Amino acid sequence: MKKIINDPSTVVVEAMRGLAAAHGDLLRVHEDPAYVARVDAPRRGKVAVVSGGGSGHEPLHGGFVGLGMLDAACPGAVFTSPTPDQVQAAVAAVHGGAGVLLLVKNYTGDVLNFETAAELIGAEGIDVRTVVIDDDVAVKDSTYTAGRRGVGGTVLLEKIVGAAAERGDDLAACEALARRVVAGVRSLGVALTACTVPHLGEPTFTLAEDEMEIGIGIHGEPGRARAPLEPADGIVRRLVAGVVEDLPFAEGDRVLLFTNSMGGTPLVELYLAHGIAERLLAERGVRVERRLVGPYVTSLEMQGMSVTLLRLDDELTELWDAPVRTPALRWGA
Amino acid sequence: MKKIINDPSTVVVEAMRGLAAAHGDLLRVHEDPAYVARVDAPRRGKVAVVSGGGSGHEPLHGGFVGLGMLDAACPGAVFTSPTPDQVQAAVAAVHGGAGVLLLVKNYTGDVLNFETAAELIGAEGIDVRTVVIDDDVAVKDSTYTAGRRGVGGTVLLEKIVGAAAERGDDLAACEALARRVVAGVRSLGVALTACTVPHLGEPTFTLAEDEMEIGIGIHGEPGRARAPLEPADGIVRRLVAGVVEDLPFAEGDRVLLFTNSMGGTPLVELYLAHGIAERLLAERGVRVERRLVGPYVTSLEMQGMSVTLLRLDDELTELWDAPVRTPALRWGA
Amino acid sequence: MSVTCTAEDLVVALRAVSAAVVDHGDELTELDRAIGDADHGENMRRGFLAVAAKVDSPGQTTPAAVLKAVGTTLISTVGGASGPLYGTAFLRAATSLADVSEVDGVAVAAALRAALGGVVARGRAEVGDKTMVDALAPAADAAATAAEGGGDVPAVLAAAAEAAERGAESTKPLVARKGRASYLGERSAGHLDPGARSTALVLRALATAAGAR
Amino acid sequence: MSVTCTAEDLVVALRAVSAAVVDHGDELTELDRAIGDADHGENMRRGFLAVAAKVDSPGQTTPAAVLKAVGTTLISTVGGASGPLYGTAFLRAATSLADVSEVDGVAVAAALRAALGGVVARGRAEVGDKTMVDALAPAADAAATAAEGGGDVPAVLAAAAEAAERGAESTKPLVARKGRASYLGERSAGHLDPGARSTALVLRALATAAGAR
Ligand SMILES: Nc1ncnc2c1ncn2[C@@H]1O[C@H](COP(=O)(O)OP(=O)(O)O)[C@@H](O)[C@H]1O
Ligand SMILES: Nc1ncnc2c1ncn2[C@@H]1O[C@H](COP(=O)(O)OP(=O)(O)O)[C@@H](O)[C@H]1O
Ligand SMILES: [Mg+2]
Ligand SMILES: [Mg+2]
Ligand SMILES: [Mg+2]
Ligand SMILES: [Mg+2]
Repeated sequence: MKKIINDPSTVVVEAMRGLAAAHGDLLRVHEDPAYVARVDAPRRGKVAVVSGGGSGHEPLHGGFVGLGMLDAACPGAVFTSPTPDQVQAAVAAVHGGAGVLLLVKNYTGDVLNFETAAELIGAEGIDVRTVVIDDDVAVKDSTYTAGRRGVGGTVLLEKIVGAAAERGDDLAACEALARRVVAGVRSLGVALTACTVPHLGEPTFTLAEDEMEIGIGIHGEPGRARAPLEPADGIVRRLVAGVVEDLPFAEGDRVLLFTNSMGGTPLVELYLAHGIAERLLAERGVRVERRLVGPYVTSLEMQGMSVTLLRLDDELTELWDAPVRTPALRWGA
Repeated sequence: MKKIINDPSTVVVEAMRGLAAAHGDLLRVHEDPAYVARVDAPRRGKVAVVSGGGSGHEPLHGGFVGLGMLDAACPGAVFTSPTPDQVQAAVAAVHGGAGVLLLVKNYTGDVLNFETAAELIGAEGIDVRTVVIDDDVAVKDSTYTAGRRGVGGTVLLEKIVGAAAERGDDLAACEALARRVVAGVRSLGVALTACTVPHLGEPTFTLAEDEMEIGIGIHGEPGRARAPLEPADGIVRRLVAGVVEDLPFAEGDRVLLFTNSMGGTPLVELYLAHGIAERLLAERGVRVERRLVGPYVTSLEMQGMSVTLLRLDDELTELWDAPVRTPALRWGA
Repeated sequence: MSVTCTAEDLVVALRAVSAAVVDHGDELTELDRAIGDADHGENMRRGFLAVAAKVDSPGQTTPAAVLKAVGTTLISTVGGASGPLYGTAFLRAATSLADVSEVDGVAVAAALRAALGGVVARGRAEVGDKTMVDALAPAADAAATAAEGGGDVPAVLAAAAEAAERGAESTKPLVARKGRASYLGERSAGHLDPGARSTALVLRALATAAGAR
Repeated sequence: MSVTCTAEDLVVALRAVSAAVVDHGDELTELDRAIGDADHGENMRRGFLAVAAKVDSPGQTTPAAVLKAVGTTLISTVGGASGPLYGTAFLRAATSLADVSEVDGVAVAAALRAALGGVVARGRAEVGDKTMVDALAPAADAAATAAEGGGDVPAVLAAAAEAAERGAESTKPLVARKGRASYLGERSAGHLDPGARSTALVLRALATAAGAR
């Protein structure tokens, strides 16, 4: 294992210190329990938007704390959901009297820990709602399984709901909006290489030199199928087809296209892939009106990418365009 | 080799198409000869700031085209400097009558190609100046060698000079400023793994599982020393010491600290390293007043990082803070 | 521990559980690596080291109080799917013991039943879904049978541990329907479920500690 | 080609050079990988494929015009250190030939001397710095000697090629002082310089083409 770390068990807290040092104008961090909070929170009368999840997916979630996005983020151990007391402490630090919206990626651990947290927070008399995102089309959805995973769409959800909370939408409106985003967003990813969790010290799975894993999860969970590595055209075609045909996105739909790197894929490849995705969507008559390209929901050093599509309407577009000022996403402010 | 590409020989142009698709509001691209230009260039009366270099270091340079930074960037083949006619065409597309400043990283190829370009541009009657950046302390500087390489400091140079040009500084002022930045910026990098150039298809060098290369160049050129892999504290201590002691940066100096990922190092490790760098600089009494953390000058998927320090004064700080709106760097606009 | 079990006995036993979890951490992580995300051993290790530290600080005078401290500690340190599930299991077990100062075989069986109830309430898994329920459910059944037959604490725990071990083994051919392993579909078959394995480990360590007294 | 050389002869020879560069691309890249950035073969391949395409389109009627087209094509397609250096070499060679329609051994030797002058003017390398100069300088010297002795074009080019090959070999033990390899310091010793090797290749292909007529 080759990593710039001191000790697997202190990676998260040390990274939080670096985050705080780098972005003291935007956020502050609390170490035990661990959370990242907007520097100017609590904001009276504003719905507090809080998320979190295992570490190793940076900039998700701590990199999205700030104006117009998250009020707080709770980082768990690497690839391990945070504990309820982290969420409870984060909410205590940022809630401004207008209620709390928890945005949770659909993994058993995340759901259970946030559920427990919500019970504890609710017991304190705070109005708390939870919206679970499950945008990964790779997983068969069924009541007999853990359901679809939350992946790339999470960034779009956090941005849009964060903008709504910032402009003063109340808790019910923020919750309804979040459900609307979840209903209209779909993702599919591919891995070319595995990643290495610090405490394990070796890759969580292996892919042969000529293989890729379509439908990879962001913790290196396997996906739909292992297939021979293809040229970019073929890879992106599979991702776009999987996403478009799931919702489905139809000709004339206005969308946001998010081309995400899993971390280890260089930007030159990612832009190349983005160009292909734009072309394929144009061929299908899907109208790309907004885009995001970069490593925003990663799996440590994993090489790979994902494609996320979100159906846009005027309101979602306006909220996407609204000012945001966080370590990883910043415009208009 | 595992890459999301179609054909090694079309990587750069395909990536440019993706860049244009993603950021049509900021820039436009021209394919043959290849350059990326600010969408609203030429701007009458504004000094045109133009840079370029081999591809594979993204977001450098194309990701820094836009308001308050570069007017144009010329991407060469992967790790190969661009040709003079690219620079000439880019300048023709963006110069606004107030002269052109070429910002060139100090590599023989870049220097020679930009030199040739400058001759051609000058012959057209355009006032053109060239500033070469050579901030890499890993290389012994001597008139008998190719001299120090241009690495991480390039981003700071492009941002600060771009801001000066944007506010209307004339060519002489921009050139003088650029020389001041070059005089006050130093960098040192480390690689944990090698990167793979598409047309080669295998890593350009090999590092054992317990080795790192201190003083790595951004094309995977070897550096000062190959050493056993150390914990993050030791790695960052070497980088900070190398940079601080070179200029040297002294107690009380105000600096910008730029903690850069070579591409394959996850953000969680990079922030961890950044936190250590901040601590070490505080111990030395060096005052970090601005910071940049992220993968901005990369070497494809190479795992590793670099530390860059720039000595700040009020003017440089103001220019750093000035609005910038590019694909990779954006604030205040 | 003897035929019954005091708070003090339980603390001793929990130290043994903690040691067992630490010892088997790599094994659990390896199992989770095959069909999950390779953190179960690390999660359990972190949680049960915190448990050992917690029960070392005096103050819990009833078995229920000890179990409650274990549950809250696990919930606040483990994370992941296993944190709330193990935490709830211990909290429910605590509740079922009320405030008696010594528990017998029947109470242990009831506590295991309550623990199972908590896990199912939170995780909604059934036997056969390839989760810790596949170890805990047969353990609760075996404990009940042993307690009905007059078994004391060591006997009840021994029966539970053995059933849990068999239950854990039984997960090998199963296709996971809950938790992270379910993403694998058919590919999850052929591997033990890490949570079922850790459940068996915990019960075995408790049984051994009880039998050793 | 014969004892002298026309524009047409030169075009034929340049096709052979292009083929040789393409053939040896991997070898050049491998050399550059050891002490550089693994692109010299690719750079040369890209450049000389463009050269082959360029000289295929008619229009250059003098050897100088052909060489000028080669130089500008290399400059606009190669990039890297080698692009401007090779480009300048061909441009200077073109200038030295003026507008004669046929060149002899003396003119070839003068063109090589001019080419060397261009490379040194641009790159400021001396013999012994482990660059293409280590091949081109002895080639120019050998060509001059051969031409003074009355050698025709094939003879002059053969002498130049042989000297360039020896010059390229001579770079192996050297420590690089120019170009990317200089970053390696002592570690650059023990490897051939890729640009010196490609210079020898180009001259050998020219000599072979000249001798074949
Ligand atoms: N819904 C569920 N019900 C019961 N047990 C579950 C459920 N989901 C997961 N588990 C158990 O949790 C174990 C995984 O725990 P762990 O690896 O610590 O958490 P995570 O899956 O979040 O990484 C599984 O092996 C399984 O036994
Ligand atoms: N200053 C110089 N003078 C002469 N030749 C040089 C100089 N610098 C580099 N070269 C030649 O260029 C070759 C490398 O070319 P190439 O790999 O195509 O470009 P780059 O080094 O930019 O990647 C070296 O092997 C060397 O022969
Ligand atoms: Mg986990
Ligand atoms: Mg090169
Ligand atoms: Mg797990
Ligand atoms: Mg090279």
